[in-house]
Amino acid sequence: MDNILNQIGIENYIFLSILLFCIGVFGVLYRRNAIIVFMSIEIMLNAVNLLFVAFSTYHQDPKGQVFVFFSMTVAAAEVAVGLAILVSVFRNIGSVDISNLKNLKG
Amino acid sequence: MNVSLILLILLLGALATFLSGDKFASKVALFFSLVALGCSSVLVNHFLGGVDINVNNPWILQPHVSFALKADGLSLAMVLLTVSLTPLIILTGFGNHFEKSKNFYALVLFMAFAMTGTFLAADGLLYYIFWELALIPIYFIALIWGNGDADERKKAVVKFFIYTLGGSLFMLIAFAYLYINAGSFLLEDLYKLNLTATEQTWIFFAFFLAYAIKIPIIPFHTWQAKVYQKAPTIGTMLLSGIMLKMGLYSVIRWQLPIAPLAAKMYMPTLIGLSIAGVIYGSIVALRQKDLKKLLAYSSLAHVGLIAAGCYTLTADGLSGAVSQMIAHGFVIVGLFFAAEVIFRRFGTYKIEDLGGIRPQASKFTSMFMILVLASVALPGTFNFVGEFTVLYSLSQVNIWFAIFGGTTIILGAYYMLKMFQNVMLGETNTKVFADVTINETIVFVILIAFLLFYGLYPKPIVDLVNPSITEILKTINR
Amino acid sequence: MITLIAITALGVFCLIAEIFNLRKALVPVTVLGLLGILGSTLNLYSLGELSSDYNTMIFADNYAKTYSSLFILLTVFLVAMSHDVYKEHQTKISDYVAIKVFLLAGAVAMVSFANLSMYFLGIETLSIALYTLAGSSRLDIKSNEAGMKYFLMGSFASGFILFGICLIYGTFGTFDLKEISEFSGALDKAIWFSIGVSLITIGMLFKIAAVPFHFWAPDVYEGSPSLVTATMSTLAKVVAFAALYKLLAAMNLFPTIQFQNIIVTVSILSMTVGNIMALRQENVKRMLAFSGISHAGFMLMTVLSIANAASNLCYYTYAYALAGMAAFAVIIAVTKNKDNENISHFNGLGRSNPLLAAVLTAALLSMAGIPIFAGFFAKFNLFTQTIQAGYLVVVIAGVINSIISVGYYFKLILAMYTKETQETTQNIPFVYYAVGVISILINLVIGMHPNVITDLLN
Amino acid sequence: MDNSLVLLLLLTPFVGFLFNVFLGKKAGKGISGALGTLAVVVSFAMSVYFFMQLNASGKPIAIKLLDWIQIGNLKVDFGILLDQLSLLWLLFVTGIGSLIHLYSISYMHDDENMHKFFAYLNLFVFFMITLVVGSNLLVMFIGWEGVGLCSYLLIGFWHKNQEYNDAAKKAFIMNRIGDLGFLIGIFILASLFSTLNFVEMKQALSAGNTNTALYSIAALCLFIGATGKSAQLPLYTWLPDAMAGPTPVSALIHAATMVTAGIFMITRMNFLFDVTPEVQNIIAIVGAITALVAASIGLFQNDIKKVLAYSTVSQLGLMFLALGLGAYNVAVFHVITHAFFKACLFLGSGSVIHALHGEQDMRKMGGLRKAMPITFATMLISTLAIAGIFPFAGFWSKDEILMVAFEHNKGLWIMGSIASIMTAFYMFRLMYLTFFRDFRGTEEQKHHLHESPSLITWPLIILAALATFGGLINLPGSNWLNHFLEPILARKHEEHALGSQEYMLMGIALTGAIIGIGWAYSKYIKEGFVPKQDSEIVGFSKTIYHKYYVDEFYMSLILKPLNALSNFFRTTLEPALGNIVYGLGTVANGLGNQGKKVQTGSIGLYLFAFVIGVLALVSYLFLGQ
Repeated sequence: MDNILNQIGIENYIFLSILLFCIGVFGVLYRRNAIIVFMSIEIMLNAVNLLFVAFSTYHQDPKGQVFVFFSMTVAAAEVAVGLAILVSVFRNIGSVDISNLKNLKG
Repeated sequence: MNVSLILLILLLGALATFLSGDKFASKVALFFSLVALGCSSVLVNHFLGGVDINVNNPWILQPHVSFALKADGLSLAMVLLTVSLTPLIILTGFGNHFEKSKNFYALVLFMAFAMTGTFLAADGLLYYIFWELALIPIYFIALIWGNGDADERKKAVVKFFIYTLGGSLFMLIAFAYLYINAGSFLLEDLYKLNLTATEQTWIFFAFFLAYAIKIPIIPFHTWQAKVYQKAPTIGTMLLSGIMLKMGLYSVIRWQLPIAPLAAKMYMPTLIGLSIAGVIYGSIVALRQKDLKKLLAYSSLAHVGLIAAGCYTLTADGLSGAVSQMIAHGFVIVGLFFAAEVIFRRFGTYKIEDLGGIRPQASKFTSMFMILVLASVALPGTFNFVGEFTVLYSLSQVNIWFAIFGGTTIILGAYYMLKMFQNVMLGETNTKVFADVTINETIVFVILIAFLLFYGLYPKPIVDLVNPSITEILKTINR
Repeated sequence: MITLIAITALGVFCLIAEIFNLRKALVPVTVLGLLGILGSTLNLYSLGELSSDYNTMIFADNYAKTYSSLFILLTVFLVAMSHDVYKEHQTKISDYVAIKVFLLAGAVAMVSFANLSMYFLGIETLSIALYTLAGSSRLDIKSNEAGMKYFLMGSFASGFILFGICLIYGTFGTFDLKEISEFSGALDKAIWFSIGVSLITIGMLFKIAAVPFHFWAPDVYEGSPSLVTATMSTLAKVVAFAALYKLLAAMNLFPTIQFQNIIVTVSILSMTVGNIMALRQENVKRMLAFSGISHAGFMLMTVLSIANAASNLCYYTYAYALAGMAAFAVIIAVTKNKDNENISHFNGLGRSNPLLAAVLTAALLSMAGIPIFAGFFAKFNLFTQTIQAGYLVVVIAGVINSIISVGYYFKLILAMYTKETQETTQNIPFVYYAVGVISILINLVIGMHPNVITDLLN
Repeated sequence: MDNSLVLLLLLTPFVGFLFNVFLGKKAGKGISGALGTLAVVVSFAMSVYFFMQLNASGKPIAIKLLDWIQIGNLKVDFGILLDQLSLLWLLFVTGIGSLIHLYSISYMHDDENMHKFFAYLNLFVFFMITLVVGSNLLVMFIGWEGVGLCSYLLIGFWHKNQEYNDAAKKAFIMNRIGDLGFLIGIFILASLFSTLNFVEMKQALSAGNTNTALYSIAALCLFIGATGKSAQLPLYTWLPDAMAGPTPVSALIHAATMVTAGIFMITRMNFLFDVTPEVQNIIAIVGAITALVAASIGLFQNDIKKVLAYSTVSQLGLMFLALGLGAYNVAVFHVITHAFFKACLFLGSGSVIHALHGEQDMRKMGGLRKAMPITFATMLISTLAIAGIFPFAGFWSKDEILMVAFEHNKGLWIMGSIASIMTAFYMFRLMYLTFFRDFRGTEEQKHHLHESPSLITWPLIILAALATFGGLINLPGSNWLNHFLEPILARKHEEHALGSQEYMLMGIALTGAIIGIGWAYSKYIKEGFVPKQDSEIVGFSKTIYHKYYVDEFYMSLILKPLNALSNFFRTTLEPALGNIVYGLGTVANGLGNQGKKVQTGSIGLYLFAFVIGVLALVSYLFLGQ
């Protein structure tokens, strides 16, 4: 493990994560379908998870990996709540397009 | 026995009035205000006898704020002004019917409480708190019990509130700055501060903004006329009789001694501005069509002169300003009451609808006339003593100040007599004007007696005030 | 620590109570339980017990205790009002109450964390609970929309926070706050660390609704059920701020000039945008949302003198939260059966219900910073401290904003006292009076004796 | 003893005032008038008593009643100074005052507010006494303003008529313009001397003569005060309008007493004016011009009281001429004789007006000689006196003024002489139009023509007698008045030996007067000329008839711009200033409205803003490094 990191360099992991994170961000910004937005957020979180694992290896420290479990749990809970809200939105307005949600403004 | 007793009485009075129910509210309020007056007189006696009546208790440790009340001659004079006008003002309300009068009179007493506190506070933050507290009751008094169109009234009152609050917030910053430098809000500690001229200038103008709006000095006066017009007359009396003296008092007590270098530097400008207010107020008053607005502008002119006296930084100017503050307090309350007496009978403040009252009400005419004459500072009234002293002090600074300031005696006579002529004289009015009632007479007579007595024998007031003014001047010239 | 465990236990109890059909007793018992926890938390002061360290996850210092007390107090009020608010949803009341209690657990975790993972868990517990609550009015489109917006943006922000935590971890290899604090005290820090802190800060700026991360707040506040809005506006905002302050204080990042400039800019922007936007709002909740944005700007001033502003911030949060709670108690009471929360519903309240009107007036005066209410000292201390730190510009902006803010606070007061009501008076349950009056009384007491609060921290 | 008697002298009229104000209505007209008169008579008696005492002892009486104002080291008290000057003034103020009070009992008998009339008159006497006996400038100023107030009250006595009220207001305000000058003068003197007491100032001035420039300014300011009160150019226009008041008021206040206050004050302050010759020159010139201008306006007036009013202004101008030339005693002499004959003239005209039920236009009079013989006789005597016919009082005093003028400046003498000729002309014009030829009024008036009751005629007779013999107090040769006034004058007045030059001047003056009379006789008796209606007057005489349009001039130069300015301030500037404050609010509200458009409700936008915020923040923080 140590080797791999040394060979590739921690910076590259960071850049990869940032890249993934940015893809997620763009997904959130660009897409209007709520489900896809959820997925994009998941990509953001998972990008971070990846980085956690990389850092964990880099520092030879298990806490980072433990944190990933926390983070995954939390993400799961979040998505559960999010989907629940989405369902009730869908029931009420019959669409999952977030650009329809413009009643509250001004 | 110390001065906090007055505050306590007024606060308790407000509470008792609130609890007493609408029927007895006015009487309870009157009772408490009279008790406060009695208490103040006793305290003044103690003070003159050399008894220590000051209070200084620690209040907040962080920031270091004390519940410090200091009663010197100047403060006591202003307190006396407040507590002697309050019962009169309450008495004037006996002829009116106020809805929810318990709230109304409780607010009046509460306002008296806050104003008394302002005059007594010797700790910057305490002073500021009282200063702001005084604003809230008058806001509600004007808003709820005011007259005229509700929307316009609202606009005027809210403007007044925001405007004055805005000004005071800058004063608050100044206090914050002073606190950082002095580590205390106590007046004596602030007096001891050695600030650079630049710092003083900033602080001076932060204070000035607060006071210029409150007093008001042009061009910060735009809230005044409308609010005076729209507020119920009791509110107008409180505002013009006492509250605007808070600003003038504060100039003497806080602004000048804390930032004396700046005061000296900007003295001519400030006097000029104040005197411009005198002339401007007088000229605007000339063509007013509303009685209360006219009186408001007359008040603008008079306080301009007082402010000019304050900014001369001379013993004469300050002492004259204080005399004039007291005199103006009494006379303007009387004049507004006269307006109210007319309003009770004719239901209007419009000058063009009035006239021809004199043949129907000779008692009222005489008393109104005396008040008008006092307001134009006829010798023999207390106003003359004040105005003469102020003008004299101005002439010591620069004779032109006295000449331009002195135009008030011409213009003042012009608009006041014109108003009197249009309101009172002329062919008998077709509407019936009943002469003053007993209650109304009592108020007028007390006011007039006061003005005439101290006009001929101002010594007690001057002797009370002068030592503290000397002290303050020492601080200014430190 | 006992606080956190007790709160969680209480939350579990709420859920169980539903199973055993103890709905009637639910609210009283929860309130009593919370009061008991409050007592024990306060008791910790007298014991002088500083820390109970669970593998350095939790560090219950005075900071944590003081804020925890406030949170518990606020939750007591919220739970107390729940009973009446959810009267028509009897079957779900335990869920709602339980979520609030769990939310409190998250809040307590956010101020007593000693480890970034605890912090993350706290913030997520709080957020997820709030998402749920925001969307809790299932059939109401506005509530759905609010929940959706809050959820999307909230989890988006969570991503940034997580990234920030990750970068900090990557720099120092630890989540422990104490260690991070020590490491970050060193002169040369990796840029990743700074970026990490910035990202966390951004996430928290989102939570406190500071400009330009504030857009969600008005919409979500307006759409959510009023009680939830009350939670967000009082509890959630204060929690986020306490956590942000604690983090930044630990991170030793502050001395850089750029960072200060950012804070100054965000602070001034938040105050100004919040106040100016609030001026033209007709919906009271929306107005208070913008007012909350401007208060966030004020509170950000404490960050400028982070070394010694803890007590000022704490005082400000107490003042703000209590005034907000009182205001919301009145708002909930008045707009209970109405479609919206327009100002017009408050017309003539001064006549029809003087007590509620007085409470609301007092609350607004406190928010506007009029003495003797706590809001005055809060602002004053803030100003003093900030001038001392040398940021006169911010203070002047603050003053100007205070002036503007009076404009809209007084709009509501004017409506209460000068407009005629068209609506018939309704019976208002005692609990709203109680919550409003008690909050305002506490506000007044700490306004007259600020040291009650500031001493708690020292 | 003296103290209480002085107080008696001072306060009796005030007591009379209080009585009439509070009880006058209940007491009824008779008692009200009688007590009002009695109050003044008591003061007169006291004045006589003190006058005797002073004559015997030669020592002035100075009393300090109580402290009043203390400003720094300037202490002002209520002090009373009874010296030659004040006693002289007191004598004729209270003396003529008593007569006029007496006269008013009958004259005002039909007025429902008679008690008020007496109250005001008493108050006036009180203030006039205060003015005269004050031992310092500020006490004098109390009286000075007080008499102005009473003048205001009495001019506007018939307050239902707004024109009268306008006149009253005008009088007060014109006076106040002067008062400002007076005050400024007081300020300068106070800062120079640290005292306002006359005796102390005099001593201080004689001790050191350092700052002449300031003295001059102070003297000039005091003179401005005097021009207001004594109706000199440019502030004289209020006096003719003041004739709106009841005729006894015109007699007492606007002829005999109050308007001479300026002369009194300057005489009081003679020590100051003596060291400021340039101010004296101004006074003399102003006085001469006033005399001339007012006399010329008098030529064309048709209102009987207006003629008298302009004649008063003109005579006051002559007095100022004398003051300006340093001949204070001469001015005082003329004040006294003028008080006698002018009071008589006014009261006489009042008697005429009374008989004609309020008619004041001379074009509607005529032929009253037979119906009102006593009035006619007394008025004729007074007219002869004012015209300067030997041996009536006016001859002596006016002649002295002209003599002094001749000595100093021939130009001034010519102006004074022309004014005198004009005076003789218009006064006899008045007499001819009023008393000679045929009655030109209505038939009904003609029926009711009658001589006035004795309460009116007796004062007339007494005054006429005084107008005849008043000259005795300062006949050339005996010069009693000059000697009497010597102690109060700083500079000694040189005696006129009656030489040929003096006799020649007397002759010229007398001739001039006779020319004036003859001119009037030929025009109004021989030709029977009656002045034209207002609309028919054209040319230069129209200008003069309209008083050179001075009122209109003031109106358009000062009053109208002032009012326009006021209107501008009220309607434009005030709202504009207010709108600046409102404007800030409007701007904030407008921004709020714009801001609402940004808050579109779109999550996409919100997220976009979020990301932009992040980018901005991060790039600011880290890209620079």
